[in-house]
Amino acid sequence: MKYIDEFRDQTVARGLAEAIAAAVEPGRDYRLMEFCGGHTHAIFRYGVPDLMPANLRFVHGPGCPVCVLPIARLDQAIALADCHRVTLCTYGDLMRVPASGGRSLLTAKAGGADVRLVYSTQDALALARREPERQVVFLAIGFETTTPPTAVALKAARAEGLTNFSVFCNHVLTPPALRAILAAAAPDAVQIDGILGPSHVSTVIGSRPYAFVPEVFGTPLVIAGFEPLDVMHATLMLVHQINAGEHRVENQYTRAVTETGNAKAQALMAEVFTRRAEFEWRGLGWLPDSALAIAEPYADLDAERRFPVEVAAAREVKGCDCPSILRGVKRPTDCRLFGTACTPQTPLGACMVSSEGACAAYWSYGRFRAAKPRPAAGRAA
Amino acid sequence: MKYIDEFRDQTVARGLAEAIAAAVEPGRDYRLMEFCGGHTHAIFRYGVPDLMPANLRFVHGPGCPVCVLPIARLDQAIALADCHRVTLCTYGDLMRVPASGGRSLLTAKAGGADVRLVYSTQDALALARREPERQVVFLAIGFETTTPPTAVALKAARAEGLTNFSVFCNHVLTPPALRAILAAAAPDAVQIDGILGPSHVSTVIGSRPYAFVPEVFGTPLVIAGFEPLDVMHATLMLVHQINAGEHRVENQYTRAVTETGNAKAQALMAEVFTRRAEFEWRGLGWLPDSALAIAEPYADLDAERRFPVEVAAAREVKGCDCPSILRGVKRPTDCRLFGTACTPQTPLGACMVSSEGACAAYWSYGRFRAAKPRPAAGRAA
Amino acid sequence: MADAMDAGRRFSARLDLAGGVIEMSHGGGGRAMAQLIDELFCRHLDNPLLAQQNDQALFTPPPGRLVVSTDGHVIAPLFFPGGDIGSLAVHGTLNDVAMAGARPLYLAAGFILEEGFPLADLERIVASMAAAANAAGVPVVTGDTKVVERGKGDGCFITTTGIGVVPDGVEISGDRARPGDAILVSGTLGDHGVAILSQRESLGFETEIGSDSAALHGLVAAMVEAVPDIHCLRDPTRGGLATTLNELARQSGVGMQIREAAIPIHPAVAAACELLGLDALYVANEGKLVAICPAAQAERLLAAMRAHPLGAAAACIGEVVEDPHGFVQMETRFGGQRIVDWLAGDQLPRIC
Amino acid sequence: MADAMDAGRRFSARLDLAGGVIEMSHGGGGRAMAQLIDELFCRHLDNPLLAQQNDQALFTPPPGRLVVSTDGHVIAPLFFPGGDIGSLAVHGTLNDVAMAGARPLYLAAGFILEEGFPLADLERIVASMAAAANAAGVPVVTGDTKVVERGKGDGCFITTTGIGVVPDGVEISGDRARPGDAILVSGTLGDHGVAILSQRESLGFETEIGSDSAALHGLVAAMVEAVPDIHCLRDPTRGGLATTLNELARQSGVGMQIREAAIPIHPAVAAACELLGLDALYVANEGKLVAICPAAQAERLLAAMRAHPLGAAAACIGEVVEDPHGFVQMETRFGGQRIVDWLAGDQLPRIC
Amino acid sequence: MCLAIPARITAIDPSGQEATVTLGDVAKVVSLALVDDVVVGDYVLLHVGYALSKVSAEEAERTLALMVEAGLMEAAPSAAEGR
Amino acid sequence: MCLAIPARITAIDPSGQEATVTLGDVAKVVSLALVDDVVVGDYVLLHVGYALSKVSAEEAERTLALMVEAGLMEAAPSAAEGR
Ligand code: SF4
Ligand code: SF4
Ligand SMILES: [Mg+2]
Ligand SMILES: [Mg+2]
Ligand SMILES: [Mg+2]
Ligand SMILES: [Mg+2]
Ligand SMILES: [Mg+2]
Ligand SMILES: [Mg+2]
Ligand SMILES: [Mg+2]
Ligand SMILES: [Mg+2]
Ligand SMILES: [Mg+2]
Ligand SMILES: [Mg+2]
Repeated sequence: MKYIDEFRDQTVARGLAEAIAAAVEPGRDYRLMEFCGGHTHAIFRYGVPDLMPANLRFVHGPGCPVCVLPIARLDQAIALADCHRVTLCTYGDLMRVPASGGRSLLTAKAGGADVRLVYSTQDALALARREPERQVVFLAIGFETTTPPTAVALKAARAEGLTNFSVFCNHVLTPPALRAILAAAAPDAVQIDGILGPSHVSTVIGSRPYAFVPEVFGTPLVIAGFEPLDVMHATLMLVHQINAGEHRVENQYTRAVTETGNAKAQALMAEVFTRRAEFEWRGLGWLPDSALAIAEPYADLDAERRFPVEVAAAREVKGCDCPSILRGVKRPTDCRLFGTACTPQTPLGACMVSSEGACAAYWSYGRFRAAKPRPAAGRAA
Repeated sequence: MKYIDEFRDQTVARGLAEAIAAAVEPGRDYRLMEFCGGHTHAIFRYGVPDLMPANLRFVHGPGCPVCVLPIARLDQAIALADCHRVTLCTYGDLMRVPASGGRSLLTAKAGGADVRLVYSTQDALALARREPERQVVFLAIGFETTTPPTAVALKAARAEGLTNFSVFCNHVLTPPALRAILAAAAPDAVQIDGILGPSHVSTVIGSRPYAFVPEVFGTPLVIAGFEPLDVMHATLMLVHQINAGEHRVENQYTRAVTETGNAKAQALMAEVFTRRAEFEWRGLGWLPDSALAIAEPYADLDAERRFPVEVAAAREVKGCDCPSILRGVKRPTDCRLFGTACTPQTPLGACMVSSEGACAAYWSYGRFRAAKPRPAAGRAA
Repeated sequence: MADAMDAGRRFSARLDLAGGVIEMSHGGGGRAMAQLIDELFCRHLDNPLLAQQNDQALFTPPPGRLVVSTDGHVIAPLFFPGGDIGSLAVHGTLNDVAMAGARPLYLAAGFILEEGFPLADLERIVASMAAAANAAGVPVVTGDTKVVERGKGDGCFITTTGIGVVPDGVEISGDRARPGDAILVSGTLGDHGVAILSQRESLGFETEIGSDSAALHGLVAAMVEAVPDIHCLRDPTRGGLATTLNELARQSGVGMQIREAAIPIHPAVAAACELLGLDALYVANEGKLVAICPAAQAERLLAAMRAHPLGAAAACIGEVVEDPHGFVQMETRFGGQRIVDWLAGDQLPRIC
Repeated sequence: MADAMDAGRRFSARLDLAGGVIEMSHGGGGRAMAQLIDELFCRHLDNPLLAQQNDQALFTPPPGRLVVSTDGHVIAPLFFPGGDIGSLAVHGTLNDVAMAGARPLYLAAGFILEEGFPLADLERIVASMAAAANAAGVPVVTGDTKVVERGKGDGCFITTTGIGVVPDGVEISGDRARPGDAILVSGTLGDHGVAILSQRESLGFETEIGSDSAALHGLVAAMVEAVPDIHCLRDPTRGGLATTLNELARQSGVGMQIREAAIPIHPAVAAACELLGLDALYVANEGKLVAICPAAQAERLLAAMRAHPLGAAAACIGEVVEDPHGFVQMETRFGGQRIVDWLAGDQLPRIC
Repeated sequence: MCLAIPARITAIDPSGQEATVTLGDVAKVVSLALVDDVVVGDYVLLHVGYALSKVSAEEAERTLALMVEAGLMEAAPSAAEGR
Repeated sequence: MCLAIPARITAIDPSGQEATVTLGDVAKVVSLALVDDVVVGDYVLLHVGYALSKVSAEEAERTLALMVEAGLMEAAPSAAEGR
């Protein structure tokens, strides 16, 4: 597969691993935060840590939209399906996420709610057209990558005059989260030496919005693709910046990311959405200007207004270290629930619910590292 | 079971059989029409013909409401369920009756129509209360026995203000059918020497409405219960009248039938229903004043008005001898489709569709009589 | 923490058997399914062959001819007076095995579960299945679980398959009825069907009748020992006695003549049938059998049946006759004669 | 007319196989059911044991140990590239029997049909089942049919049970994997699951991949002849290779180390998995097996597999290792190391 | 269709609108909307969930007696001997 | 969640709103609502049924070359020998 296989090549990986090993300065620690869950997933799935020198480690960031969706919003979605008997459409990633009271979209579905998995906002629209007697609500989540497709669906519903389609909007924005992580004060502060910047989010927003990272916080950032070679290549670029004491925004993922991003997608988002004053992020709390709501001209397609629901305040599971993990302060294995009460089958916290969450990726792909001594050289045979 | 077992007693039956055998005059034929399907069923199920002398035979009448429902009405009911997506409730007897195009309520249900079997009009009402989002239509059929329960349901629906309940009314009246049989001119005329009059119908209407039978047609009539001893007892009473050249209305079923019947039930029917100018009877054609429609004050609960449907004219199966059988002119075995193309599993005509139809009763219980010599004495060992 | 790292030996949280429901993942082949099998199926049905946890059970059969039989169970409601789908799935298949005169050896069970089905109900069913299998001395040695989306099933379907061994000298088959043979039944007819119907809210009647659901292989063993030359055995389940007799008449190319007065029917069953306009001869049984044997052996067989608790009300109800038409005829209690025909349509839906 | 009077030997009108649908009466035990069995099931699946028309099949097994296995099949859609639920129900169960190293002897089949299911579809399924059984040389000797109301099923479910005989000297079981043993697979992985997914309209992708659904007992016979000391055999169906290896590791109390680069995966399967975000190691197969044998026999076994048409793409993908944690680990194609864990949740619903 | 079964009233609902009847050991709730003046112990004809009319015990006795009498009185002498 | 896959455009719907893309041998119809000026032969990033952006062939080549070069240039001598 073109543009995929080349970026998973073992020989090139070995070369990059050797280059990184050669580049890192002994006695210095390199703590690189990969912002995106896509990076986290790639790192574990391909076993990238095994190819890294001992003094370089990846710190997992909050860039998994499933992980950061607050429980209360999920409770609200379930209440929508339960109380208003709507057909709730959403991406598969969200199905198993635990809501309050041991529920999830999956248990709601098993209990009789009409919850359907879709692969595209187009499917949700098609469903609304096909079953005009049902109210179809698209439960929208995601960063700037997934937001434009929601905008397209809203515009189409408006153009077609579909009266049984609406969107429950939970879209969030990447830069504010990045800012929150970097701005956190002690004891929540973690030393981040460099950042692997978002991959597909950046195809939409471009590289420019990250300028504040080096400018305000003095931290280097390299936008990196999601293939494992991209991660390694960007890692090497960060090591070079760190060694040189520089802090710039660099773009490793030039084959898809430009400085200004996708203007058409940006225009769509600007038309259909508006910024919320603040929004809750699971693990990060309430962040200002960090999420989108449906703009006034589309208010009638806003499921929050069409189907008002009241939900009780939600509580995080006691003992879950997600807030610290999402800030990079702790590792999954630091949590005493990890692998005992909390596993991908019975997730308790945000980081275990999605395969892109740090705890889940660590559990599913990497927990052998804690269970037995790490292979000697940290390199492939 | 009191009032049941006593009327099925074999010893008493033997006595009555002997009394009938002794009473019949040799060389004279006794052709007794049992009007009701309930009689037909009892006669075959208990093997009554085996207990009768050779010169007495039962002629099966049109008194099976399932048999006489015209195909077009059934087509209309199916169209109701199909086109208006209503929930059609009806008694189990109707489910297998063949409509046009090889369809039936059962195949309509198998094909996705919402057809439900109920045991009482109360069940249909309960369904309408339980599922307010569905339009529940009770497909009402039957003689004066089954009509009062429909009247009760209509009154209840009105009293409760149920807006999702209505009735598709096919109730028919016994006396006009009786009159039609007796009034038929040659070649459709059959010599009937006496009539076993309706059992449970008469508990409602009383014995008085049959006065025209002896008065106008000179035919004796004995109202008979549905238990086999009742049939035999009434048979003996008819033989006595015939022998004496008398023609009166007698009441064998005095334990449940009075001269005036059930006044409360009659009043209910008079309030809720009105007579149709004419109505089609399968096998008998259009008979004047022979059926009920829903009266004006209840017009809004009339499914025929609420859900108008158009159906094509229905055709009877070619070769089916039902019209002659329902008039008593032919016997089931005279039909060349009997047992070949037409069986209870694949009924083609009215008389095969209900277990109370003459062809079905004959097929299911009695066809051994045509297949092998009749037992010598015609009596139980 | 090392324990927590184990790949699969234990599960982080036990199944929520009290409040949990079946989810699609319980049939997905992953950890949720492994847990369901471990904590529910294997725990209740525990036996060495099942514990092999292979996709098949291995055993060495005793010498002789074997029989195999399979039956799906789709009864509604799942729980009823006298049993549930779990015990029924054991009895229903054991009986089909036993009707060859065989001693049942092993059972296999395939579950098809509907998303949303309460785990508490499933556990009750599996526990009942285990109790029935234990009582019968026939272990469930292998199984399978599938989950279908809500609305694509009806809670729980169970298909069981049984294997048994036939004693030497026993030759029981539906085509062996011969004119002159006696027709026996092991007890009252129609109990199961009426018990199920009494649970249908829409019918709205109450009775003390429970299902007769029972494993008949013990009775069959006693019968075969007393009269090895039994010609036919069959359990009159769906379609009742009438259907079974018609099947046997068809297979053997004979007629049957039975006497209504000789057929044992519980008064409450007779009453329920009157009420509903049903004929008890067509109503299902799950713990009764029909036996056909040479007339000369009938008394001996009847005595053996009556000596067994499950055959205490056994009766001889008629005889096989020559009849090119293959009619099953009955002398009515009233003294007349009628056919007891095949059922047209279905008298009672979903009773087994 | 005398013919018309027959009690049950023929039916007044043939089943309408072109336009008819399943009605409740087809499961009611009456004449409609007898007709369905005669004119559809028996006609296609014709064999002497089934023709006995008893509720069980009687046979004399060859000497030796037997295995029994049962599997429900609830696949949606019922017809898919490379097969249908009928052929799948044969292959799926034959393979579970074969995975004991056994030669399959007989099949039993239980159908659960939904009211309204087209008879034409049912006939297509039964014909396909018959063809698969014939090709495999394993007759369907007994069966059962139940009908559930519309909305209580999903067209057609089939539970099949297979019986087979294990050659002397063969001891194959999931608990026999030992550190040092070689792990082999018989061909490309994930074909079945991807073929099924390509039929889901909602996924909207097209591929030429068909299901690999096949009966593997011929391949197994060749393997057992070449290497009688095979330790484990299993068909990686639901949950795919990953699940099978985790099961075997758990049963045997060992770990596994496999090499991603050695695992055969068809490029179109790899592409579909990329597109859908799936991992091919968790995708179902219906014509593949995993074999574990002593390292010294691995070359010999691999040669025997490759000599068989169903094992042409066989490969050795890793080895059993000692590991108290029971991990299945994989050296990635990329050069790193990862766990191949149990599936959490279900990756693909209703694929078998 | 016109099936109706005699059943005994064992309890009447306080509303007077419903009664419990038994047939053998089988109990069922039925509507009394079509009959007046029934009391516990009465037999009624039960039809599609409704009590359709009362069953007169005296008339039942009388009918049975007539039937028996007919058999005794009217049977031919030869047949009577056969009994 | 942000999964996106490079796929090749093999056909564009006359409306210009949809295209067929292939990945390996797998074909899929995707929406073009978020991209302008794509032609058959272009590679696009496919995300939840939408083409999200074009993939630049030149940039991909350049990046790969940089990666390979980095491995060759910067690896420690000992490691390089090991290759
Ligand atoms: S292991 Fe579970 S509980 Fe612990 S931090 Fe991760 S998600 Fe939270
Ligand atoms: S046998 Fe069938 S076709 Fe012939 S008269 Fe009777 S119902 Fe009509
Ligand atoms: Mg069976
Ligand atoms: Mg059975
Ligand atoms: Mg049986
Ligand atoms: Mg299985
Ligand atoms: Mg259901
Ligand atoms: Mg199996
Ligand atoms: Mg299988
Ligand atoms: Mg298997
Ligand atoms: Mg069966
Ligand atoms: Mg369905």
